[in-house]
Amino acid sequence: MKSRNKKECVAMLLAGGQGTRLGVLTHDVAKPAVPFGGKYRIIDFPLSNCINSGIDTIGVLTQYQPFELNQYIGNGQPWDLDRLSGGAYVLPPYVKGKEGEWYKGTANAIYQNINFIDRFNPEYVVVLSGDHIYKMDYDKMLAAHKAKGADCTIAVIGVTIEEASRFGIMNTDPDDRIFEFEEKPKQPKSTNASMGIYVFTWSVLRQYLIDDEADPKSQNDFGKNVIPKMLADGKKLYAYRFQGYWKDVGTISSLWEANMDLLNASSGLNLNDPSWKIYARNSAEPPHFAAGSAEIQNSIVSEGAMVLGSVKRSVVSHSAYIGLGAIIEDSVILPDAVIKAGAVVRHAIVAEGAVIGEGAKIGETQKAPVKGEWQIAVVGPGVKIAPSVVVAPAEMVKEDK
Amino acid sequence: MKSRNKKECVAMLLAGGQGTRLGVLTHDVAKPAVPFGGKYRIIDFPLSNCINSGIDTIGVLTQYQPFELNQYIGNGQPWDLDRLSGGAYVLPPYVKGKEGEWYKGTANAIYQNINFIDRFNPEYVVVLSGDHIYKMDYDKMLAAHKAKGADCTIAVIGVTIEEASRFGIMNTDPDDRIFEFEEKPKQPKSTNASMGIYVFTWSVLRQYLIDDEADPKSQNDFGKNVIPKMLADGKKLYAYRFQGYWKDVGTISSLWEANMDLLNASSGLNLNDPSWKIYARNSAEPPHFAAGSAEIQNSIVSEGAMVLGSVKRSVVSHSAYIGLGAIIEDSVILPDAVIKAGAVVRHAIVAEGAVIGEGAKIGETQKAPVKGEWQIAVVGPGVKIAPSVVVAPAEMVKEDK
Amino acid sequence: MNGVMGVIFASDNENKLNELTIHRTTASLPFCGRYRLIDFTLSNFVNSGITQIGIVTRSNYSSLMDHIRMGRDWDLNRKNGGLSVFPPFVLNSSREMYKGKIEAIYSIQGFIRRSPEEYVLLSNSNIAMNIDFDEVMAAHLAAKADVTMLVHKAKTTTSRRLVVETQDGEVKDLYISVTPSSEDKLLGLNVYLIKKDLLLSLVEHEYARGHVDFEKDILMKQLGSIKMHPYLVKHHAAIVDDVRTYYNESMKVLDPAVREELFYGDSIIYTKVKDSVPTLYKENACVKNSLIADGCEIDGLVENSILFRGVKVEKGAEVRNSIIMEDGKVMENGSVCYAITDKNVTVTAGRTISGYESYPVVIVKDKTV
Amino acid sequence: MNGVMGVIFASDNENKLNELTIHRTTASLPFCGRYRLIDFTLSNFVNSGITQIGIVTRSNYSSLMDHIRMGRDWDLNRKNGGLSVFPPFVLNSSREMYKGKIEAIYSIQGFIRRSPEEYVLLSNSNIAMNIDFDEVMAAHLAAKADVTMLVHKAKTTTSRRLVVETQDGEVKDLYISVTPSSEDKLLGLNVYLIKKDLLLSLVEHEYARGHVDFEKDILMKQLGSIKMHPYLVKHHAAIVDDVRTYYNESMKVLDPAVREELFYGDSIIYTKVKDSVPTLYKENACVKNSLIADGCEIDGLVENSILFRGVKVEKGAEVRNSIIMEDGKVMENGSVCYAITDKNVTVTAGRTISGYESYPVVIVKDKTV
Repeated sequence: MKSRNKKECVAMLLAGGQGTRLGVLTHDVAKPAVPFGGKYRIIDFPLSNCINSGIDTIGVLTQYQPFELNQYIGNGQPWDLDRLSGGAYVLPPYVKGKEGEWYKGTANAIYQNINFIDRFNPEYVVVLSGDHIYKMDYDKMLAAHKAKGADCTIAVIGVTIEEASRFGIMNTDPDDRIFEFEEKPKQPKSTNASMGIYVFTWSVLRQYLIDDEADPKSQNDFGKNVIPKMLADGKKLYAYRFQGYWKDVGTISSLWEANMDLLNASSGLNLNDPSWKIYARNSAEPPHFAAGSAEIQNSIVSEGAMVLGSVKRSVVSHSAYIGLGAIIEDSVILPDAVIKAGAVVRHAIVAEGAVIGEGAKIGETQKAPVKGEWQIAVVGPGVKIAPSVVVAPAEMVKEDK
Repeated sequence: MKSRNKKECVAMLLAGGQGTRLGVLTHDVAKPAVPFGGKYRIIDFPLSNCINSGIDTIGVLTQYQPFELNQYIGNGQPWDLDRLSGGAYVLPPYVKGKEGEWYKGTANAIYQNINFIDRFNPEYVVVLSGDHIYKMDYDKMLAAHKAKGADCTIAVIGVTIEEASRFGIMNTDPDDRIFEFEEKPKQPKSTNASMGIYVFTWSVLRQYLIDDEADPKSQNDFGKNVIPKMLADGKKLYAYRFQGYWKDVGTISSLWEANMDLLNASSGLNLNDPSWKIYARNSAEPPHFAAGSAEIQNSIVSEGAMVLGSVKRSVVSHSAYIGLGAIIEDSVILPDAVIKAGAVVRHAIVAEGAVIGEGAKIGETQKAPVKGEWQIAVVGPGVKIAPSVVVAPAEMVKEDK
Repeated sequence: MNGVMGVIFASDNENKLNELTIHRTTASLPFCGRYRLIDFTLSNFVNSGITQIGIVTRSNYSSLMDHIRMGRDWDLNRKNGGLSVFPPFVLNSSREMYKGKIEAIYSIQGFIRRSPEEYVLLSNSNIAMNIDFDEVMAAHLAAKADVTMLVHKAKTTTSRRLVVETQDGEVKDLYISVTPSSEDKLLGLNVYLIKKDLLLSLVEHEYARGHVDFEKDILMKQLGSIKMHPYLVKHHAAIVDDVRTYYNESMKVLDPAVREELFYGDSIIYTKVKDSVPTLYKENACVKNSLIADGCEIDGLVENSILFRGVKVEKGAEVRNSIIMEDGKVMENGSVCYAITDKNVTVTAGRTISGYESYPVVIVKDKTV
Repeated sequence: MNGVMGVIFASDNENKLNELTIHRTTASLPFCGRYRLIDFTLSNFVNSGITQIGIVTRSNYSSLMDHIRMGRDWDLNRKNGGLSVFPPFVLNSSREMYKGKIEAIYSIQGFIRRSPEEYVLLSNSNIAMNIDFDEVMAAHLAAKADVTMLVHKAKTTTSRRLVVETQDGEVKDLYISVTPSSEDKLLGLNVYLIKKDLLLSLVEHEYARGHVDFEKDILMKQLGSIKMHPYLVKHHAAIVDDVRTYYNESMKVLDPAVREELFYGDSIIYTKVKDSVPTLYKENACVKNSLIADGCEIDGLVENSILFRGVKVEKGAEVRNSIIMEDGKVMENGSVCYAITDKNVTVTAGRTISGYESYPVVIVKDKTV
């Protein structure tokens, strides 16, 4: 008689720390809960990729107050993760022994949850990051892992040789076996950048995690410790080449760029794909309304929004309000934000529930955009900007102003 | 526009510590996960009471490794708790600030989860214990709380004056307003014992928890600190009188007794009640089988069990096996336990997956039972007892023998 | 509202909706860009705590089954209660379709009887409103009524409507009107709250005598013998019973005040979640006074219109005063005016569809013009 | 098995099950104390990763709808795929019931075509077995077959069975047998794996010519033109097609070896969870060689029998060689022998029901004897 809880593959999603590089956007929420693309949150991408790849058991490792993610994920229904066994579990570091400790590094985060993984007795564990926007079939990567008889398979994406020194680079033999891993090399030998997506044979990883934890000198990090150790031991590590859109949205400018990529068919980021839907918790709002005074071009607008003003090259999220005569350009307006009449918002991110007063001016209101020199202003969640106040380009507003 | 996450009432289930009085039964699992009554676990009772009372948002506070409870509760489907918003959340003490800390007391456990409760913006919070067997409509208690305009309502059950000194006793005026609370009084003034079930007006409790936490002398316990403080402040505390079966199953003998109460219609514990079903995660087993050699009387037997021997006055849980010629009397056989041919089990609890070897003798094998003098032997989860080994009455076996 | 169960009649008046209900019941008629009509009734029920719900179908109910699945999107996938869908047969094994509401109720009397609730809320599915049934119940109890019937103030038209005349807060007279009135009257919304036992005994009595029409054979006949209380719905309530009312009621939703009442009232209106992407406005988009669902791609002109999910309006195309249902496509320089195009209609490049405000043209499902 | 969708025919052969299928389809026939026949096929599908499943009903399908709800108990409440139940009409708006499997498949061709899967598994619902369809697919690919048909070794009886004659591992001949054989033959289990495109083109071709019988008009006709591979099911497989086989196949499950193969094989067999309490044995209980579901109360004698959920056997009552379905009641000193009592049958005090092994008596639902 077989075990009734067994899963072939469990995914562990490293939802990261407080995401300090995203500033006010992650002041109250974990990075994966940051809104994206009008109706999504970042975590919708790995969760949707998992279920679309046939993986229905996911541990979400978060350092942060788990309540927001707990509530957003809920019973997992929006992602079809409300399964009889399995589903999505939020796993903050919990108290054990005397007190418990923060996740010291990526490897330690998985180490602290060995018992969770063992309950499903999986053969493979997929380790994912919580701050990337991409669509990927992990099942194909798993198939490659099995076909090679690998201990670890690492997804890589081709970057330019100039970019390569900003990434972890995998140097491989012609069969894609990794013989060397270099973290941000000055003289990169190849352009295979690690995407932070790993498939491990669980029995192998499990032992490495235990050994790594026992090593007082280790930083308990996959890239810095576990992968180099496995390479040194002659384990079979393979690169899995990914083609397609992939972007780390760990900074304000990359988050803004990824939103802009949605407006541009040639960016490669196409979410309107029935064969690979990205799911999100639905806000139960009526369709959006474009008033008689609205002007909207080259933009995306989501449900429940109300547009009376002008919107160009921008993302207007669900339940946002753009008042009469307001001008929104090259900006991302997050859910429930209110832009009052006559306000001007350019090159900015206006966070959830922020209120921009009448006639206020947010961000670059003069110059035309020059690629690579964008400076994105950010108005934090719930922040109220008084009428006619000016927020400078690249300014990050934490408090009412 | 109203808040879409609001819940009128949220339940917080104090799933307790490691339940040391239950010995080996709680060595690997939290007390609420201990099996009961052939197919249930203790936590099925408060969870089922909640959903039957219309409360669909429940925080389960456990000190212990959360994985087993996490997996048992899963998406909440067996209890109809797989709701679009709300559901059952396992909340272990998590790391915050520098390190995080154990729940110091019952009040501190709720205190540490104020953010969780606030997310649902409830008017009332029901605080429950995780080690009681009973059926109760919390909605009626909530209605009484509202009708009295109470700050706190405490469920009480009538006990005999002799028993009263073992309980927290509520002394009330004729309107059921509590004027005094005595913990285990030597000279009880009344027989209203607290059942450990509280309804609080959340805004009131929230402030008391914050004040209690700030008090370095407090033990952060509801019974010892919060309730006496509320009484001293003249807050409106009312007793809610409960009629019906209620039993604390925090000890081996009370757990055994509660199981035996299922066999006795006059005990008042009737689970076969279509209007108040107790739900449990289903084991997906075929019906149980009574072989040609089976003798079963005055017992309950659950799905997937296989009975070849003799079972009297006992509870045989799902997927248990009772071999040819084995004799089971006045005992509780937990799921997946195997009693091999010719073994004798009397006045015992045989835990999950334990194996009793051929001809072994467990528990009281001589004397007839005398009420009040039962001595229950316990064989721990997964423990293997070799053929013909004798386990004495009241012995607790932790390891193979 | 633990004591109330709901019964929804999925099909009513559908003859008059002709082309729009060829492939579906009234209940599953698309409405307001992303909803089906039944979403309003289901959501009002769920938001008022009514979770034991039977839906009686009549015919063409595949699209309804597909829409509601087992109610997961309304949180109705429950162990106790939840949704029960009844096929359109009189009694279980027969193949005869039920003829009127009395027969429909009679055919599911077992379900009604077995349910633990004391009260039944009966509702047609051709109503869009946002209402708290807790208040209806409170009014019912306060009035010590036997039946509470929901009414609103409106003018009669040529549609068949139940006119409710009251005196001292009680129903004095009931009759059917098919002639337009110049002033507002109290018109029935076909929603009734009644005790289960009373309902079943009335239905049994009339059914045994061959009667099938709930309004005529029960309500009108019982005038004076049972106490009927009219409950006035003050917020917007839309009744859809023919193509003209469908068009007019849809267009009313372009008014922000009406939308406020329909969508931001007591109930959250749920619908089947389709996980569409947000709508993309392209270079040449020009959209005015329109309600636009997710998943659209717009590169043309849209004015005073409602676009359902997944609609494409190409460059140079124009959509005016129209309703374009799911996956509709207006190709380059195509033009649609005063029209209702059903799901998946394509207007090829340069073609024009044009009706009149008083007589909007309807293009049936899957057609290419 | 992401590339395979399933189609289950809920009704087949039900004429011969007479009293047992008056109120239900074959698919929802109670079996083995807590299951319905369709549980086995559904569970095998789900356990093999087949989650896009269409069920074609024919009539009396209320009990089936009630049983499967939206598939939550089988983990089939999914956004993509999951369960689709098709009403018994030919095409959408007609009221004609489909006549044979070809017509049934033709009537849901849209659903089959739209599903993203490449293969279709067709199955009747009158089969109880435990099988891993991954292995069937592997065999299908290895054999480069066009159709793989599941077969088992058994003797023919007077039941209508498809006999499969093979040569070199391929199907050589197919014919229907209704006469008992003395030796084992390969008999078809009415489960077929076939590419979607091939299935649809065969069905379209035959349906256009008025043919409706899948076995006769497609399989037998295509012998020699398409490659048919027999897949031998070695574990226990029960086919229920009349009252006698229902009784015999039920009794076989009292054998622990058969139970092992049916319930502890590759698939977990799921069913609708009813949250019954465990069974209570009272003072005078004496139960031998019987399969007892949860929720029973036994104070009498039960021998060589199967009790479904919620059955009561009172003091002095005797149940022998019988099948007592849900909520049956044998009152004091009542006696039941060689009988099948349908749901909610009461045998009043002192009454006796007795049939013969070769001809078990059937008591219809809700009867009091």
